[in-house]
Order: sequence, then structure tokens, then C-alpha cells
Amino acid sequence: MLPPELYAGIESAWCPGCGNFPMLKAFKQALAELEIRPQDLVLVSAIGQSSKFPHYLKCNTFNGIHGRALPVATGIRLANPTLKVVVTVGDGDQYGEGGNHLLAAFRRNPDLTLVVHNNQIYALTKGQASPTSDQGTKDLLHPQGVPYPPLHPLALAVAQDCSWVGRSFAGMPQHLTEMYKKALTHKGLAFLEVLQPCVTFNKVNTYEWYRKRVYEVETRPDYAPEDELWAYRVAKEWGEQIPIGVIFRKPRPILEESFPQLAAGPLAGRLPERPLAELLAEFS
Amino acid sequence: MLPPELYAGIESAWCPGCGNFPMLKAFKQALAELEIRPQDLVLVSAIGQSSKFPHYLKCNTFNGIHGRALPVATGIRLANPTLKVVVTVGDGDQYGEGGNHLLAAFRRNPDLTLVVHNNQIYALTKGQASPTSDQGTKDLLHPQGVPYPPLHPLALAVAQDCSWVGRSFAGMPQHLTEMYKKALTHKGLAFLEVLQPCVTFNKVNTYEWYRKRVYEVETRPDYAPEDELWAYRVAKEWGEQIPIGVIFRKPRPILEESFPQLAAGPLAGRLPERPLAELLAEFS
Amino acid sequence: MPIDLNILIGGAAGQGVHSITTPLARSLVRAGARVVVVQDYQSRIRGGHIFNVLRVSDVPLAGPREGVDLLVALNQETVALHLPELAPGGLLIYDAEQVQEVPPGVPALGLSLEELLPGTQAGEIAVNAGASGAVLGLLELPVAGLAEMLAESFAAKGEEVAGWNRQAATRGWELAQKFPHAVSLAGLTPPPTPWLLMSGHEAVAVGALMAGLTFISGYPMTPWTSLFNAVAQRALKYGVVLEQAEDEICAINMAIGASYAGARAMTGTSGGGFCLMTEAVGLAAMTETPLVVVVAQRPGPSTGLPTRTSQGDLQFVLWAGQDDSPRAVLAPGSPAQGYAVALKAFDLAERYQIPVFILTDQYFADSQHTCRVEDFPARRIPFALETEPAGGVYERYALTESGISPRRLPGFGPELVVADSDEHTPDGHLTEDLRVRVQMHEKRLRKLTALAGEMRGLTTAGDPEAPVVLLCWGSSRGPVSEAVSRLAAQGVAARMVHLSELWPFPREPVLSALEGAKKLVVVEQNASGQLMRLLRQETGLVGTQAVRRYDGRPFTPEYILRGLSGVV
Amino acid sequence: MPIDLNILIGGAAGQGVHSITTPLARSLVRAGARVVVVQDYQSRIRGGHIFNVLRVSDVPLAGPREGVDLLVALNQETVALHLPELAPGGLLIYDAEQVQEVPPGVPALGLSLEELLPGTQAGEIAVNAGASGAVLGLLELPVAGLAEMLAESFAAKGEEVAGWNRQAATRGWELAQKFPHAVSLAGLTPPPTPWLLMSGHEAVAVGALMAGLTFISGYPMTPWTSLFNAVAQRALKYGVVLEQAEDEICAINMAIGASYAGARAMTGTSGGGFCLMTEAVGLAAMTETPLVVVVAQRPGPSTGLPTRTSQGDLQFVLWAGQDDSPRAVLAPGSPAQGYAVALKAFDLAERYQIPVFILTDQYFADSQHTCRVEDFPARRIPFALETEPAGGVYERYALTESGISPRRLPGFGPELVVADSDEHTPDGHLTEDLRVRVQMHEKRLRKLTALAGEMRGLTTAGDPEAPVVLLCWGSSRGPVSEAVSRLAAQGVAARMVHLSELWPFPREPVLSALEGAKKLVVVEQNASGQLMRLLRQETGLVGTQAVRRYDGRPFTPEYILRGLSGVV
Ligand SMILES: Cc1ncc(C[n+]2csc(CCOP(=O)(O)OP(=O)(O)O)c2C)c(N)n1
Ligand SMILES: Cc1ncc(C[n+]2csc(CCOP(=O)(O)OP(=O)(O)O)c2C)c(N)n1
Ligand code: SF4
Ligand code: SF4
Ligand SMILES: [Mg+2]
Ligand SMILES: [Mg+2]
Repeated sequence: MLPPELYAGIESAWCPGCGNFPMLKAFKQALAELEIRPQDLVLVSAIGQSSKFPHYLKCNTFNGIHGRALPVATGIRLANPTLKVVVTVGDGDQYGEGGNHLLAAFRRNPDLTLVVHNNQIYALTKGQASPTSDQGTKDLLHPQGVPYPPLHPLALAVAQDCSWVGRSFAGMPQHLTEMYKKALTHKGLAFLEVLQPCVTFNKVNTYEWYRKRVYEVETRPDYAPEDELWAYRVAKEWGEQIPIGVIFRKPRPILEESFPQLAAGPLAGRLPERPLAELLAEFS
Repeated sequence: MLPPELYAGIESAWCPGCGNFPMLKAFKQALAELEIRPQDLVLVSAIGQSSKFPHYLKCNTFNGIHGRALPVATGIRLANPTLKVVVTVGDGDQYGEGGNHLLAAFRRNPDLTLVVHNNQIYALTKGQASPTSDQGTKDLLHPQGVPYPPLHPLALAVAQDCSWVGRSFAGMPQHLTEMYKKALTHKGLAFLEVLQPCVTFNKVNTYEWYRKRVYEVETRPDYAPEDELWAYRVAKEWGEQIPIGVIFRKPRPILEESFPQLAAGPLAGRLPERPLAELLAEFS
Repeated sequence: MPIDLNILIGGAAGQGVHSITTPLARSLVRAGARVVVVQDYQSRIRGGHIFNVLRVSDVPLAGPREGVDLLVALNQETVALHLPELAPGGLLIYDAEQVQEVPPGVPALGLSLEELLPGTQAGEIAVNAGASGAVLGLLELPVAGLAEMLAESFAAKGEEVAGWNRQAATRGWELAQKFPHAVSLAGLTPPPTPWLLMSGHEAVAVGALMAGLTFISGYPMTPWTSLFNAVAQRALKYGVVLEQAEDEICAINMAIGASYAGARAMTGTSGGGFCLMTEAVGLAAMTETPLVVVVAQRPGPSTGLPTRTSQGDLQFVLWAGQDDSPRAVLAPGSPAQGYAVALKAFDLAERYQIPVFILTDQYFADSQHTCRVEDFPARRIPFALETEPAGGVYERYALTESGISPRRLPGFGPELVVADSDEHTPDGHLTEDLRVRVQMHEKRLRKLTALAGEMRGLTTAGDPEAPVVLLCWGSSRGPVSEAVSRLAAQGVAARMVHLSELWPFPREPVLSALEGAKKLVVVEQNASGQLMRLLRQETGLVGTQAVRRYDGRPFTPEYILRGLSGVV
Repeated sequence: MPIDLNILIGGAAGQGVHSITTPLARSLVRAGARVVVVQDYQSRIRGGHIFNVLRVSDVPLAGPREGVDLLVALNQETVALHLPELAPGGLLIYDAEQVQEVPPGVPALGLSLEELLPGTQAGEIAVNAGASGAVLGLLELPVAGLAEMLAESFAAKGEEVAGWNRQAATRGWELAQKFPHAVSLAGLTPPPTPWLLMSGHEAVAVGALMAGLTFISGYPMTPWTSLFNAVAQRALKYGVVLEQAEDEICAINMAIGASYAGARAMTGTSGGGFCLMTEAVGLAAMTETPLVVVVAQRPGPSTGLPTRTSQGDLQFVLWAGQDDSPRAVLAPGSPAQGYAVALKAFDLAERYQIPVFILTDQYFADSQHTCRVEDFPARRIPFALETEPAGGVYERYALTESGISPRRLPGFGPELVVADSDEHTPDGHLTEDLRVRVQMHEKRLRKLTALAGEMRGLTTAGDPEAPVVLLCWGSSRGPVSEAVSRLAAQGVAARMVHLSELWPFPREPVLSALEGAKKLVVVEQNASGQLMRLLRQETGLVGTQAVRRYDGRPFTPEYILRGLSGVV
């Protein structure tokens, strides 16, 4: 195990009590336990409170633009498959602006970890409803409440054969660390959603609200994360009962391995000599 | 019934034998049988061979940009809920470029019909793989074949509680007409995918290929389109057996009705007098 | 000498800086003072350092200025950062629980819960209310109105909390009495018709509503969000359909759909989101669908500084979208102008069937200015629709001399409305006939001819003969006009030429306004001089000097004058 | 007099117009002719009307011209549309099964399956092969090479089909012998080193490969697709990772990710797709990630004319993205220049850590030109990376005089590479320190200074002293240079100044190249005069005349000369 202090980053700008803090702590713990060195790790994020996460950690970082972390992360993996790549973004970012890339990532199955900090709100822009906001959520743009139901991201993932789907809760540090570790050691796209209370803007989905509802899915007598229909049913649960844990696993070949071009290792810094005469000969 | 000739549009630019022709014919038939007048209908499309569809039909048309038909169509419905709005687009358009709007449309449930012409290919741009191209499909960009499996659009729809999900096949004109009619008379978002052979670029998924595989889902002894798990299982079927027919139905309130602003009818041409003094008074 | 007082209220985000500012500013306006409020905040929700500056006067104010006369510090950092700015004779009011150290010799009033509301649990809010009351006390204004306002705004939290606020404000007011009253506003008389305190985005929202807005779609992004919010708060009441989109691409396409179907529609965003809208800008131009698009600027490139101000998107907005297409670009310089520009934007969009841009920025969006009701004249923007039965064939894109074709709405008659993003025939269907292409392309661009004739929006100030001209656009108007007045006070003849309408470029009006300029100083909030380039491109005139700011803070007269030192 | 022959091959899409053109053109080049092929096609897959024009000469050709000397018609419509263009003494070759009516008096050779391959099932392909053979026969060139080429390209369909092609070509050649040979190429000698027939996009692809390209991502869009395809065909062989993205937003972000991680990366698109990329253009600039972006222009606005040509995206590309950010914009005028520009683009992107644009268009993309191997000099573009151990703290965005900071790759040492789209400190972390903001913004823009010094790419032709100057950019080079030669032949002294490097604007080189210009004619393929505006903005020089084309077809010397009539 490496010392978790190894990953200490710059001072955070989150609100006291924010669910992002326990996530940061648990993530560092997972990295330390898995002995992933900062220099071998790239955190990719986008825009939102959750997307500041990589700054508060010592590692390579690409903090890109809103909704577009997955394409950047996939590009990194395709240039250097020896890097450990983790995406840390918000619900608004990935399920709103970035929805199309989520669909594509499930198909591609690159070997990376996608962590969505789900606080059911657009926090950084001060509290608008996000795609996961519960129906009826009131905000400045919806004084009568959001009229339609939320997205079901986990069911979406299962339906598209995402190779690993799990959920955890920022209020359960140990569970969270374990889930980070599982996601980080999965080969292929590991999609981990974390219920992350926003103490400032989300006065409904609080620590208490989640704590009352979450249950560890492994405790179910019918636990069968390799059974797609089972996983689908569990992934669709939301309300009085919210499942956490590993919900779906489907071993699949990873994207990177479909490129023979990557067999020789990273593209990084590779400067192939190309036969000009041969290239031109095709046109004569 | 209205005469189908009523809907005659300009001459088409499709290839002879294209699956779009039977679709056009069946759609006109459905309109005629349902007595939907050209003037009450708006066809919204985007870019692709399939998106030329509205030009070959007499009706109001908004042929917008690649991938963005659903937002335009939703905007039309929100401005004038008395219009019958139908989106006709391709698989590349809606599942590729426009994937994010598909996710959002399922949540919103506007009262419109979405018809995706699925030829499993980007036809207008000359035959690149689309999100529904089967794994291994070879094209100029994938000489070794598409390395990952296709999107599962119907399962996506079921997982997001789309209020009506169906599929038909351009090779079965009567089935198609009936499915158009069902979709057009559904209240809420009706998502109809049509298997549409592209005789020029898709040499694998041909009329024959589809004909050998499709089966009418209503003939299943366990037919239960209101049962989500059943629908999910059926929606996920693809390969030797391809279900066609009404796969999922979930009655849900429509988007338009959540706006009391629309109770008084179309916004179209509405020029409300607003009380300037009252508006300003808030700032004093 | 007119009164000119700067009150800086600073603290960490979440400490209540805004909750002090708004009631205080409104009380001052109600009392008959002119107030300008500017906000300085970070892209975070709690912590960090934010501050508001209230500039207060008994004469009209053009905008903010530098310097601090009264410093209200809710934490130690505010003292550390802003005490150096405190003018001689200034006073520090501070939260005695948060501020541990006040340098000796600084006149200061510490407020604590203990002293304000002994024996209660009121906490932070008490100090905030007390500080507001203290400011009024210092300025010799009555506290009753403020106390009521505070009580009202906390009414939802129960009678006890409302009462605490009332008492704390009053107590703060009393505590201030023991300090010398360097500046007194006691002589002010409240205006007969109440004045307004309004931000730029609020004014644009009111303008849009008065223009007949019935549809708005958008996606949150700072600083655009405040305009979206301002409409949202009034949407149900005034019958506006509002939809939060899944992304900006949806937002603009949805607005185009709504407009095609007959709604008076608008969307908006800020830089990064506008990037995603550019494709549909061309769609609106090609389908000739009226659309108003607000682009609220902030410093870039990329995410940049989300909560700061900039004028860096001018050239981007001018040419956004592939190939040539007609558009109008407007950029208001004050809330009143924001209101007028909004009306004009909808009018131009409607009559020319084009996208019209309103370029704002964080400073324009958030800063509040004292306005008079008379600055907001009512105006009706009628629809420009063809409603007579067509008789024969209806051509949505009939070729006309003006380039404007008869617009109809789908579903309102037998005429079919066919719109296409491809090049199309007069009846809207796609075509590969390249002669038709030329006709259509020219038709669309021909609209610019008449449109150019409607571009005015020039404001001049200062000595009309002065050889020194400060040319500026958009939100910089206030600071530049004040810089010109200050130059005059120093005996330097100068004038301002301000543009609120930038495209089609008002060539003739600008040329004649710039006549006699010997020194042409282009003042703008970007690093490369975008207006300067545009000016040269359109008129050949070369700015001889430039004052540019790109640190994300708005111009002040002082900044401009520093920039001019050695020049004039 | 040099030979100058225009062969037009027309038919419906799907009839095999291209399958005639390519082997024929290649045979001619191998024989020692100079050939230029231009393609004219519609946005449909079958039907409609498409045609290719092969211009053939025994001297170097700058580009296409108007007129038809040999008309190959695969259907009646081609006859109807193009026969009027047939020059006196010209010949019509037609598919006798498709063309029912040939106006009397037109010298014509009808080809039918019957006559070409009696008793076989060969169908359409026979006529196509026969027509190619006939053309060679008319030009008195041997047919053997062509017949082989055809047989090879149909080899996959079996020996029988290959044989049919061989025979049909030969038979067509024989049939042509009975016609007068107005033009003979019999005197040509094949070049010692074989010449190349290459399109603009193929040349850019080869340039990119030679520059060390290892990653490309994109989304299909005409006319960009042909470049993407050209790389795709060679990707596996040369170790390029290629990914088809779900949309253009993904395409550019993925390329940025790959480049950040150390791949030499490129993406590309056309107008509508570029709109969707603009946000990430700013991202590349802000994170200082090298990136080459191809924008293949086509007429807009919006979807416009997808398969036609245009130069309408210049100003858009110059300013795309919010606020000021550094970039370079290049626009090649020929395949050889396309190759050189590709190399330069990767070099600039690498050394300046910026996005570099290559502006092409449908005409440049698709038209094929005869080139010599010597036009493609090898050049190596090394990486500009910091690889020494940092020792202390590594700052990705260290402030430097040049604005260029030491770049490292993640995972290649203990130094952490932190990139951020927000304004950031030298070590890459987001900051609200506005002094740092100013330093960083200036640092990024400072790169433009040295970069400007590298902008040359000016080509001049014609009389260097001539008072008439035709200024142009990008793909218009060929037609404009030929227009200048033709003017010279008519006794009018004129010269061309062509720009292939547009930003940072090569101010000094342009000014000196334009010295002595009395009439400055700006020739460009857009309606509003985007280069003319840019020229004025950057130099103050005003184009006195303009020749503009925006019907979607490329310039021809004739078109330009018509536009100049009355001017020179
Ligand atoms: C293109 C674009 N659109 C909008 C924004 C504004 N924006 C910044 S963060 C954010 C939402 C963040 O929500 P989420 O992803 O849930 O993150 P959180 O702050 O809740 O952690 C938005 C809309 C942006 N930066 N870029
Ligand atoms: C923003 C943008 N990107 C790319 C294109 C190019 N394009 C036109 S049609 C098309 C794909 C069409 O595929 P699909 O939707 O399946 O329609 P089909 O032609 O197969 O019916 C693409 C990529 C475009 N027009 N706009
Ligand atoms: S606003 Fe919410 S999500 Fe953001 S830091 Fe504060 S508590 Fe966390
Ligand atoms: S290319 Fe395919 S989809 Fe397009 S018209 Fe032809 S057959 Fe139909
Ligand atoms: Mg969130
Ligand atoms: Mg398709």
C-alpha cells in the first residue's frame, strides 16, 4: 500500500459538508491500496463542482469542457493504453450535456473508470434541475417543479451492455472505497455512480434521504450481477429502495485491443518513419 | 378516408429499390386512412437519405440539421400543440449525432411520432458504419470491421420509459401501414423504428436478411407490451430473431400538458399585451 | 460637490454578502440616492472571496468607480484585501466574530450578535442586518424602510427570524450614530415616481417580455443564467413557455422549432454554449426563422473565468456558422439600452426573418443601476406574417427585391410551409439547381442592405469637437463616458462614441461621429482589439491607441484614465 | 500550340462515371499527358446528373477550364445538358442503349453491348470500358495499359468480368479508329519517373502520414470524408489509430485527448461539423495541446449544397471559439501545396502547442492533378517535448518569453501533467487570481508573434510589375494563375498573388507583394468577400474590384476573365 498523503492536491473550493469530500478521501484510499502511482494515473474531468475533483488530487489531469470528458479519456487510452484513466464528472455533465458520449462509451468499452457524482442537481451553476432530479423538483427554472421523470442511468448502462455497472453513496466511506477499488480493477468500462449529497442546493436528496433508502445489493438473496434481466430490474429501482453495490458485470473485449496498431505500446512520442516513395507510388 | 394522392410530393432522389419507397407509400396510406390533412401535419427531419422523406410528401416541413430533428419537433409542439408532428430521420442521425436528444425526448414525452429509418448505415455519406451497424461490418473506415456491438435503441427506449415503442419492416407494407397508424394515434412519444434496407450500401442487411429474421411479436404467446421486463427482453432481441410490432406501451402524461401556458391554445401569432408598469414595479 | 460614496461589502461566498447588498441598495434608491452595484464573485458556492461595491450619489451615475469609503467586512480576508483601498476618513464595519484583527488607527465599528441581538440565536444574519442598518445610520438615513424590507424577505422563515432582522438593523443603525457622519444623505428627497434598481439582464428580460416573448429555451451557463432566471420567474404569470434543454444544441433548435411554428422565441447562452449553437445560427438564417440569441460574454478561451466579464466574443458572433449568412448584432450599454435593444432585436428578427444577437457580458448582466420608469418606453412589436389566402401556390422563399419573403405559419391555412437547411427552391424544397442557389443566396444576403439602414445606436458624450475620441461598445459605455467627463474636469477635451449596434456595421454614422478625431482610442474588454479590427475592416480607420482590459473585471473610469496617461 | 483537350464524362449517379474516369485519367498520365480531373456531383447516390471533366495537355496544367471537346454521355440527360458546350470538331461518344436521340450532324460514336461484347451478359460495364478505350483510340494512344488496369480493378469479380473489360476497352479503341483524330497524343513520351495523379485530400493525407500522424478521429461529412477515407485506407499499414466518432464534438475532444497523451493527432470535418468543434478549438488553445484540424468547405449557410465547393468559412475559422486564442490557418492551392501545408501544420501545432487549421474545399478535395514525385519532398517533424527530469516542480504552463512552455507527456516520468480549460496557474490548476489570468492570457497570445514570422506561403505569378493584381487564396490558385497567363496572352499585364497561409496574417509579405498594384482584384469563392475584408482589416488595403463565385462550382479561368471584363 502507498501512503494516501501521496495524493494530496490543492485546497478545495467545495462547501463544507459536501459529498465530494468523502469521495475524494475514499478515492485516495483506493488508489493507495491499489498502489496506483500518481504518475501512472490520469484523471479526466469536465465542468461542474465534481469536475474540480482532479485538482484536489495529485495526478496527471485533463480538466476539459462541459460534457466531453469521455471522448478525451478515450483518446488518452487510445494513445497510451498503459495509463490508468479515470473520469470524474457530475450528473448534469455526463447525463445532460454529455449524454451522447455516454451512449457511445457503453458501445466502445474502453478500459477506463467513469465515476459520476450524482447530486441530482447542477450545483456549480447554482442549483438547476439535472437529468436525475426527481420529478417535481423545484428550482428557479421550474417553479412548478420538473414535469417529467428522471433519467435512469444505470438501466441505460445495463441495456447497452456496459461491462461493469455499480453504485455507491458518499455517506458510506468504506463501501465507497471498496467500490472504487472494484471499478478501478475492472477491465473495460466501469461505470460507477456515486450518490453525492449537495448540502447547499439539494435540500431534498440529503445524506439522510439517501441513507434511509440505500441498501447493499449483494445482500439480496437473488443477487446475480451477471444476469442481465436481474441487473436491469435492480438498476431501475429508485425511490423507497435504492440499490448500491455491483449491479451488472458483462465481460467484453476492450476497445484498445481491437487496434493492432497499439500492440507495440503507447503512440506517445512515436515518430514512425514512413516510406514516402511507397506512399506516392499508389498514385502513379 | 382521404385520397393518398393528396400527399404527392416532389420527385425522389432515392435509389431504385430503396427501402424508403415502401415507407413513403405506407406512410401516405396511414395518413389517408387517419384523415390527417397536409396542412395539419408537420414533418420534421434532419440530414440523411431518410431525412429527404418530407420533401416527397405534401405537408408542412421543417428539414433541419443533422441530428437535431427532435428539439425542433418538440419546439413546434410547444408552440402549437394542435399540429400533428412526425419526425422522420435515419439511424445515423438519431442514434449517432442526435443521441442526446433521444435520451431527453424519452424523458419529456412530447406528443409526437419519431420514425427512425434504420438501414444500419450512413447512406447519404456513402456507406460508413452507423451506431446500429452489426459488429464486424466492414466499410472504408473499418476495413477490419466495426470492433464493437451496435446500440440497442429499443432497449434504450424501454429503459427510459418511452411511452410507445415499436418496430416494423419496409418489406412488409401492410404491417408498416398499421404500425404507422398505431404510432400516429398514440398520445405521447411514439418511437417507431423501421428496418429499411439500403440496397446500395448495405449488402448484408438486405430485404432477404431481414425477411428471414423478423417475426410479429403479437404472435408470441407471452405477448405483454405493458410489462416492462417482457418488453425489455424482447427489445433486446437482435440476430436470428428480430421482433416487429408494438413492443412497449407505458401511458404517461405528455409534456405539453405540463404547461398551463398552452391551455389557451397555440402560442403561434399570440401577441400578449403585457403590463409594463407592473413589470417595472418589481424593481422599485 | 456631488456626493460620491463607494461602499464595499465583502466576505466568503455563502456569508450573505448579497443579502446585505440588495436591501441596502434598494433602501438607498428609495430614499432618492443614485446607486450602482457591481458584483465580484468566484466560480464556487461557498468560501473564497466575493464582494459587491455600492456606489452611491445624489447625481446620476454612469457606472462603478474604484476606491472604498465604507468597508463592510464579513471576514478577515476582506479586511486584508480591501483595507488598503479605504480612503482617508473612511470607516470599517466588520463582523466582530469573524474578524479577529483590525489594524490600529482604523476607524471601525465591530458588530456582534451579542451586541445586536443579545440572548438570541440569530447568528450570522443578525450581523448582516446590523451592518446594513449601520450603513444607513452613518449616511443619516432612516432605517425603518430597510428594517421592514429585511423582515419581509425573511418572513418565510417565521416571525421570530423576521423580527430579529428588524431589530438588528435598527440596532446597527443606532450603533453607527456614535461615528462622525462624513457623508450625509439626509438632504435627499425620494423621487415622486419611484426609481428602479435593475440589472442589465433584468432589463433585457423585461424588454423581451414587452416584445411579446412567448417561448424561451436554454441551458444553464454563467453569466447567461441570470437572464434565463429573470424570464423564468415571470414565465407562468405572463404566459411564456420555458424549457430547460439537455444541451445548448437542443436549446437553439427548440427555439427555432417554436419560432417556425409561430412563437416569439429566444434562446441564449455564454461562450462555450454558443459554440454549440453556431450550427443552428446558420439554420435560422437558411430557413429564415426569426430568432433572438443572447450571448453573455465571459473571459475565455474555453472555460476561462466563468464568473468574470469580457468583450471577447464580438468577432466570433459576427462570423459564427459556415459561409455567409445575414444577422444583426446588438450590444447594449446600460439597462435602459438593454430594454430598448431587446425590443429592437425582436423587431428586426421578425421583420427580416433572421437571427439577431444581443451581446451582453457578466458586468452588464449582474451590475444594477438606478433607472427611471421613463427610460422604459412601451413599444409593440407586431408580427410580420402573411395571412391572406394565397390563392395559388404559396412560396415561403419567394424571390423579392428586399430579400424578405412572405412568412406564414404551419397549420393556419391550406398553404404549406416548407423550410429546409439545404439550398432550396422558392417553395422550400431542396434543389441542386445552381442558378436557384445563386438567387437564394443573394436574396438572403440582400436583407442586409435595408437592415444596415436601421443600424444606428450610436451614443456620443463629451465635447463633440474634441480631437480625442474614445470609441467603445456594449457594456463599457458607463465607465468610458465617465472617463470622458473626468478628462473634461481635468481640462482635457475628449468625447465618447459608443456603439450598441455592431452589425451590419453602421458605417456612415460611425464615420461621421468620428470626424475630426485626431486621437482615436479604442476601449474594449479583450486583448486583441476586436472592435479596432472591425472598425478598420469596415471603414479603414485605424485606432491610434487602445485601452484594453482582460483580467475579467469591468472597466472603471480610473482604469481607462490610467490607460490614457501619456496619450492625452 | 500545346494540346488542350477537355473530355466530359456524364451520366446519372451509379452509372459508372467514376469507373470510366479514373482508369482513363491514369492511362493518360502514364502515357505522359498532364491531366486535371474535376468532379461535379449531387447529394444523392443514384440518379440525378453527375459529370467529370478530364482536361488533358502536353504541358503543365494549373486547373480546369470550360468547354468540351469530347463528350462521353452515359444517358440522354448528359447529351441534353452538355452537347451545347461541345466545341466545333468535337465528338460525342454515347451509350447507345441509354441515349435514344442524337441530334443530326453531330459526329458521334454510339457504343452498345451488342457491338462491344456480342453474346455476353456484361451489361453497363462493357459500355463504360468501351468508352474509355474509344477515348484512347481517338487520341492515338495504345489501349493495352488501360485494358490491364480495368481487368485488374475488376479482378475481384472473377476472370470473366475482368476479361470482358479488357475486351470491351480494346473493341472501343478499334471502333474509334474510324473517326478523324483531331488531337493526337501519339507524340508523348512517358515520364522517366512516373507522374502521379492525385487529389488535394490525398496529398494532405500523405503529408499527414509523413508528418508522423498516429491518431485521427472524425465523423463522416462531405467533402471532409475523402480525407478521412484516404487516411483510413492506410491506417493499419502505417500504424495510425483511427476512430469514427459518434459526433464531431467527440471527434475533436478525442483527438485532443490523444494529443495530450502524446499521439500526433488530427481531426477534420466540414462547416456544420466544424460548428460543433468550435468549443474544443478553444480547449486545445487553452490547454496548449497540439492539434491539426481540417475544415473542408462547402456552400452554406447550414446544410447548403453538400457536394459543392466554397470558400465561405474563412472568417468563421479565424475567430471560432469564445475570446481571443492563438491559432494558425493554412489553405493549400494545389496537391503539392496540400502536402507541404500538412507537414507545416503538424510542425506548427507541435512547436507552438496550438490548433492549426487546414482549410480545404470540395474542389480541392476531389479534383485530381498530375504531380511529380519531386513535388513531395520528405521532411521530418520532430516532437518538441521536454524529456529531461525536471528535478524540482514541473510547470506545464511555465511563463516564458516566447509563450511556449515545456511540454511533457503523462506517464513518462514523475512530473505530473495537469491541463485545464479554466484559467490556470503555471502548474495547470484552476485559479481565480486575476493577475495570473493576465499573465497566462498574454503568454498564450504571445505565441502569435513568433508564429507570424513563420507565415509566408505567398505564391506570385505573371508579370511582377503589372499594375493589375489578382489576389486569391486556397484552392483558387490554379484558375487564377491561368487567368493571369491568359491575360498576358491577350497582352494585358497582370499578376497573381496567392495566399496559402492566412493567419497570423502575413502582413509584410502581402504588403510587399502588392506593391505597385493599381487595380487590386480579390478573387474568392464567397459572396461577401471574406479575404477582401481580412486584407483591409490587417493592412488597410482595399480591394478595388472583386471576382466572386458562390454557385458551388469551382473557378475557371473563363469565369474569372468574364468577371474582369471591363475592369482590365
Ligand atoms: C457548454 C457549457 N454549457 C454550460 C456550462 C455551464 N455549466 C458549468 S457546470 C454545469 C453543470 C454542472 O452540473 P453537474 O455536472 O451535475 O456538476 P455539479 O456542479 O453538480 O457537481 C454547467 C451547466 C458550461 N461550462 N459549458
Ligand atoms: C453536423 C453534420 N455532420 C455530418 C453531416 C454529414 N451527414 C449527412 S447525412 C449523414 C448520415 C446519414 O446517415 P443516416 O442518418 O443513417 O441516414 P441515411 O442516409 O442512412 O438515411 C451524415 C453524417 C452533416 N450533414 N452534418
Ligand atoms: S454546491 Fe453542492 S456540490 Fe457544490 S461544493 Fe457545495 S455542496 Fe458540494
Ligand atoms: S443509398 Fe441506400 S438509403 Fe440511400 S437512397 Fe440509396 S438505397 Fe436508399
Ligand atoms: Mg450535479
Ligand atoms: Mg442510415
